[in-house]
Amino acid sequence: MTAGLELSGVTKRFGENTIVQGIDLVANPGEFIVLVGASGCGKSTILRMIAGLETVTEGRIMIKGRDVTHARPDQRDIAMVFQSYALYPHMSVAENMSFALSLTRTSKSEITRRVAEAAHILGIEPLLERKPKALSGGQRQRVAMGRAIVREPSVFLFDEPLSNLDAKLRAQMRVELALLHKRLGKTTVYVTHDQVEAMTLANRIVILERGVIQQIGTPGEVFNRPRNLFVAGFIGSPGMNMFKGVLTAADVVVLDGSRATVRLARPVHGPPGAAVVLGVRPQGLALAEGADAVLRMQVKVAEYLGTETVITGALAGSGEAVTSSVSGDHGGVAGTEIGLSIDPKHLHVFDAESQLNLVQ
Amino acid sequence: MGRLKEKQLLEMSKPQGDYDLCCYIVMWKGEYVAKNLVQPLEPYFANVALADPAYDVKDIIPIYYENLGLVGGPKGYLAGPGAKLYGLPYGAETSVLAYRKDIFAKHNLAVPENYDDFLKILRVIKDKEGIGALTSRGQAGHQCVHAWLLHLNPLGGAVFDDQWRPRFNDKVGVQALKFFQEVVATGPAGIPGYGQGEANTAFLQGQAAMYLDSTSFVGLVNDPSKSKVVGNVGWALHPRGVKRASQSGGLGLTMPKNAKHPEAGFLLLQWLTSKAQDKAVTKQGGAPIRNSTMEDAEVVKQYPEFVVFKEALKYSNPDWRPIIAEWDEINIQALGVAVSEALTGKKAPRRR
Amino acid sequence: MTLPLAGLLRYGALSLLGVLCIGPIAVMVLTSFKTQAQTFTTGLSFFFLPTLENYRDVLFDASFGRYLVNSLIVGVVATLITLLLGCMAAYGMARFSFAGRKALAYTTLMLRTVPLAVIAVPVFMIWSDWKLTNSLLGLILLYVAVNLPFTIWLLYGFVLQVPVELEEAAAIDGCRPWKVFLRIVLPLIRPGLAAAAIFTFRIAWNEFILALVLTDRSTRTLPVAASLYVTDLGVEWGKLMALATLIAMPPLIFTFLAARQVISGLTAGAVKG
Amino acid sequence: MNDNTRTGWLFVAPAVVIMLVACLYPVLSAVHLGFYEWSMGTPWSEAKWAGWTSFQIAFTEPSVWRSLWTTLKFAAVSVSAEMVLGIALALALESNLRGMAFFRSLFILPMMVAPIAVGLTWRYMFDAQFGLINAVLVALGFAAKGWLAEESLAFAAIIIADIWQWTPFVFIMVVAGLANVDSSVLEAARIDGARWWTVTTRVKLPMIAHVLAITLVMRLIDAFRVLEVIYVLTFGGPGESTEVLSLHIYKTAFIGQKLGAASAISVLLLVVVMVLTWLALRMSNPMRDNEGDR
Repeated sequence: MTAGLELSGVTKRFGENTIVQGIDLVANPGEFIVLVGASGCGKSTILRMIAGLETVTEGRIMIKGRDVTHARPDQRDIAMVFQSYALYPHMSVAENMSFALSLTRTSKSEITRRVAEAAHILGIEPLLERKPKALSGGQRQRVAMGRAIVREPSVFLFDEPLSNLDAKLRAQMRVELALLHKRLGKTTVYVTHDQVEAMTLANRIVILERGVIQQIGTPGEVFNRPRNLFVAGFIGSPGMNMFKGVLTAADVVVLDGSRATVRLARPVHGPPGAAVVLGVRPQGLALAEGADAVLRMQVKVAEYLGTETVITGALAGSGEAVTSSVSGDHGGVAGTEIGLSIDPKHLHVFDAESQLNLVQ
Repeated sequence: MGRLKEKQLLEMSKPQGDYDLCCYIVMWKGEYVAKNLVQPLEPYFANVALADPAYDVKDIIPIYYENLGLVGGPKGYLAGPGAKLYGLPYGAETSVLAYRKDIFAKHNLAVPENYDDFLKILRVIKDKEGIGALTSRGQAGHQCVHAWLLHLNPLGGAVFDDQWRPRFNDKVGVQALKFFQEVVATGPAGIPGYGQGEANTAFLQGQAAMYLDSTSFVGLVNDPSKSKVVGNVGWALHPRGVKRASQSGGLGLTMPKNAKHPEAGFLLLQWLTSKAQDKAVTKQGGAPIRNSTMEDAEVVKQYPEFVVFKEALKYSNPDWRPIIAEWDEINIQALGVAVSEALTGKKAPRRR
Repeated sequence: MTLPLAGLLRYGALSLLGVLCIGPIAVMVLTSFKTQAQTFTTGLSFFFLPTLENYRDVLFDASFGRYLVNSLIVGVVATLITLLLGCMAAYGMARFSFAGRKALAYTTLMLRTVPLAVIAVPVFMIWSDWKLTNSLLGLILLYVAVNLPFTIWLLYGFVLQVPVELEEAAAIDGCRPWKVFLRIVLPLIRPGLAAAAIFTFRIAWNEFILALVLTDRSTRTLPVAASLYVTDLGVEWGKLMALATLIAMPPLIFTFLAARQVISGLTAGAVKG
Repeated sequence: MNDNTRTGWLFVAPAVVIMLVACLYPVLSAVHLGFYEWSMGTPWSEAKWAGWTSFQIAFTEPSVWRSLWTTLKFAAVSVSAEMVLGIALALALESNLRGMAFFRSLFILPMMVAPIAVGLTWRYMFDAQFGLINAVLVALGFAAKGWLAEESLAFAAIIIADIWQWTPFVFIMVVAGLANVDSSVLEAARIDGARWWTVTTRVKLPMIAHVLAITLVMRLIDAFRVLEVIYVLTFGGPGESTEVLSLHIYKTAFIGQKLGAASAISVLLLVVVMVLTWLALRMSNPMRDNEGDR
């Protein structure tokens, strides 16, 4: 089976600056790929290279088995939704949606049919005659998607399409996007810095830093088996706790500072005595007293979020920051000290030097 | 008018120009000939195929003929051995004094006969009637030099002496300038900014009792749509200084060297300056160039002042200004600035 | 917050300014309806029996029609060409990086400042050589050249304000650069085009020093005709003002109609700096 | 965004060709002509190579320096008056009054009037006998003046005409600049206890400094180029009191007919204007690079 989209060794350099370094990525037909990373990690540049808006310094891009590395954007069989939507202000919604088709001399009736269909899917039929200026943010977003849909491309490209919407609308559009993808079944590359979008929408997530892929995997994989410290810290909210320690045995870590001993669920691949970083998701730290309380923290803030409370504080002994997420209303008081137990299932051990996950 | 010349010079400097005939102001003739831009007319008059046998050259008022047409000769711009005809007058003029008969009668004043009376009457009119005595051109450049020359010549001065040494700043030059200053002081307000148009207007609108300008002014004075003083204007000779003299100048017609159709140009020139045409133009308010027109009974009946004008022509001086090639530059950029500055009081007139 | 009195004062001041701005224009227009005698009454005479005589004299002058047509041809054609070339160049300079782009930008800005008196003489020489004197084409070429720097400068600012994403979207939709320019950029910089059009037209229609040097009887434009009338008519203020009014009106009307665009065009470059 | 050199050049090429041929070439020719002695009305073949003499003569000629001085005086007086008036009016009237758009439409009209019409109209209004200005002066109890007949008054006259035509330009630029100032900054200043004068001088004006700079430079450049209005209004007189450099060049070329000398003086004017422009570009380059946008 031909891949929907294939990037091999794709590199982008501006003079001395390498923006994107040797990206290899194969998207299966119909797959929803999300590129995440902090701003400046090169995710947008990769997307723009796929779109043909940016030249490729090295490497090759294939769409449905066709080499499009040097093809013009319109010859790549792609459609793109921009962060700013990039709707043509001087054209009506219908004109915006049909612009690409009108350039390819598609018949009038075919254009009308496809625009109507896309408008129906997106529920924007009443807006067709309006100008973009007369639309709300959410409506513009839909029109931008409609413009992509009518082209019936092989690959959809999304460049942070939801970032200009308010939180509520963003959640709603996220669901709609997922449904839309299910319905159209097209290969999709989606760029975002929002890990919630990444986790909810993606078949596979690509995590980037400084133009290099850190990990590719399903949402479950990147959450539960982060390949390295960066991924572990990037994915999950609130972020993973990181404590410096030493591997004293294959399944024992002694933390620096607090001298607490943590027993792991399974032995890890590391020489005893190695400096490690112990990663614990906040969900893995529960309130405990007595012997179960492996760690003690000085509470600074307790944020009650309805179903859970996020407690932030400093680890006794080392002063390292700790975040714990406990269900219900904890009612924690700043300044008090509490004990925390560690759930071994949520433990990750990273080599302090290579930063790689030692659990795998 | 300055602009006309700029355009003409540009045109005539091209290998082939667009003008077959061009109109020039007397001051430019020396320069045009020196720059080899215009052609002598004799060959055309000698060409029987072109020349009209009835065309009477001798009938053209001789002063005008010399002043506007001849270049060469001992002095360069006057008649004499070597002088050649490069153009013919068309709209030529001489200076006369226009005055308001009603105002002069009201205060029982005599029309000034000489410069002493002239000087005295300026103040008298200003004081008694309360309007400007004498209107005059005065704008920087050609206009104020023109007005200053009007007084310089009768008072016995000249721009250059016989050895081409400048003498415009001698005692007489200063005297003429002082007279001019008195004209400004007693005249309608703003003379140092007056072009010919403004100077005319002041007299036509009744803001001044006298106007020492040219015969060509008569058409405007008698036009009721432009003149408030119709019927109240008398004409007299240019007052006598150390001698009786009057200006000569105006316009002429000439043929550019680079004319495309010189023959056609000559035929037009000949027709425009013919007797019949001269009379017709004069009756329309133009300025005559021919004695036959000046003496024509019909014309004199229409313009009784022609009697005075004919008298003025006797004293008309073709050597009013030195029409050498450099005259226009001296006129506008040297004298024109100096006289203007004297009028506005920036510099006092003094001998050098 | 604003007190009614302060508001009134502001309106009063604005109105006074308006009167001062319009005053001389009004004097020009009013005088053009006065007879020769009325122009010499007094400066403060605003009530008089208007006459159309001046306009009749000016409009039915044998050559006026020709001068008007010349002016229209020169003004309109020069404006159209300037706009076309100017917006192309502005787009090219704003959106493409190419060798010499910087030098070009500086040269363009420098040319914007050249006093016309400086080029009058050489232009006459060069145009004579190329047989372009006394032709409307020669004048049009010159007006295009002297207007291009300002037009490019003005439109450059407008092009920069077009979001790049729009052009990228169009490229994905299948537009080649030329089409992106025509279908997306041009419609979006229309206010800038309107402003540039008015500024260009204003120069091409009003200019008279170069036109004086480069035209003859048959190709003369209105301002040149007017400058010659100044001597021919002496101080027939009525006629002069009728002529001045006729010359001044077209740019004034366009400007007033498109005031918003003109102001945004005027201020865009500076304010967004 | 696009590093397609060829396409870029295709877009700019037509304009570049025309500007080179009909603007830059004449400018360079003017410099070239400065090295010749050539009189108008004579064919170019009679022009004589004169080396630097035209420049030497031009720069030692008192009238050149006088007209340069006149130009500087004109630019300094008119532009500073326009700036002060324009800024003051803009500050006093900037608030978002209803109908401001209408007034602004009125204010841009003067600068659109053909220079020849401006010159003629003001010449009529300054007429010593029949002009509106004197009529107003007399009505107010002052003496009538010979506006165009006295050196200082004529100079005042060309300044007044220029102020009339161009103060609205400054006004509009400053109002546009002020409209772009973030009002929360002004509110913050007011909360910090600054009064109107302090807000204006310490916050508002500094925040639109670049607008003021560009406006000033644009006005200065135009003031140095001024020709047509003065040509019609006074033609440089009386004396040489209003003869600005542009007009002096024109007269030297077309009346004095010294084309070489005129070109040499042109170079002087060109240098003055270019220096101004260079200063302007240092302050704010309107065609700044758009690189680094991404």
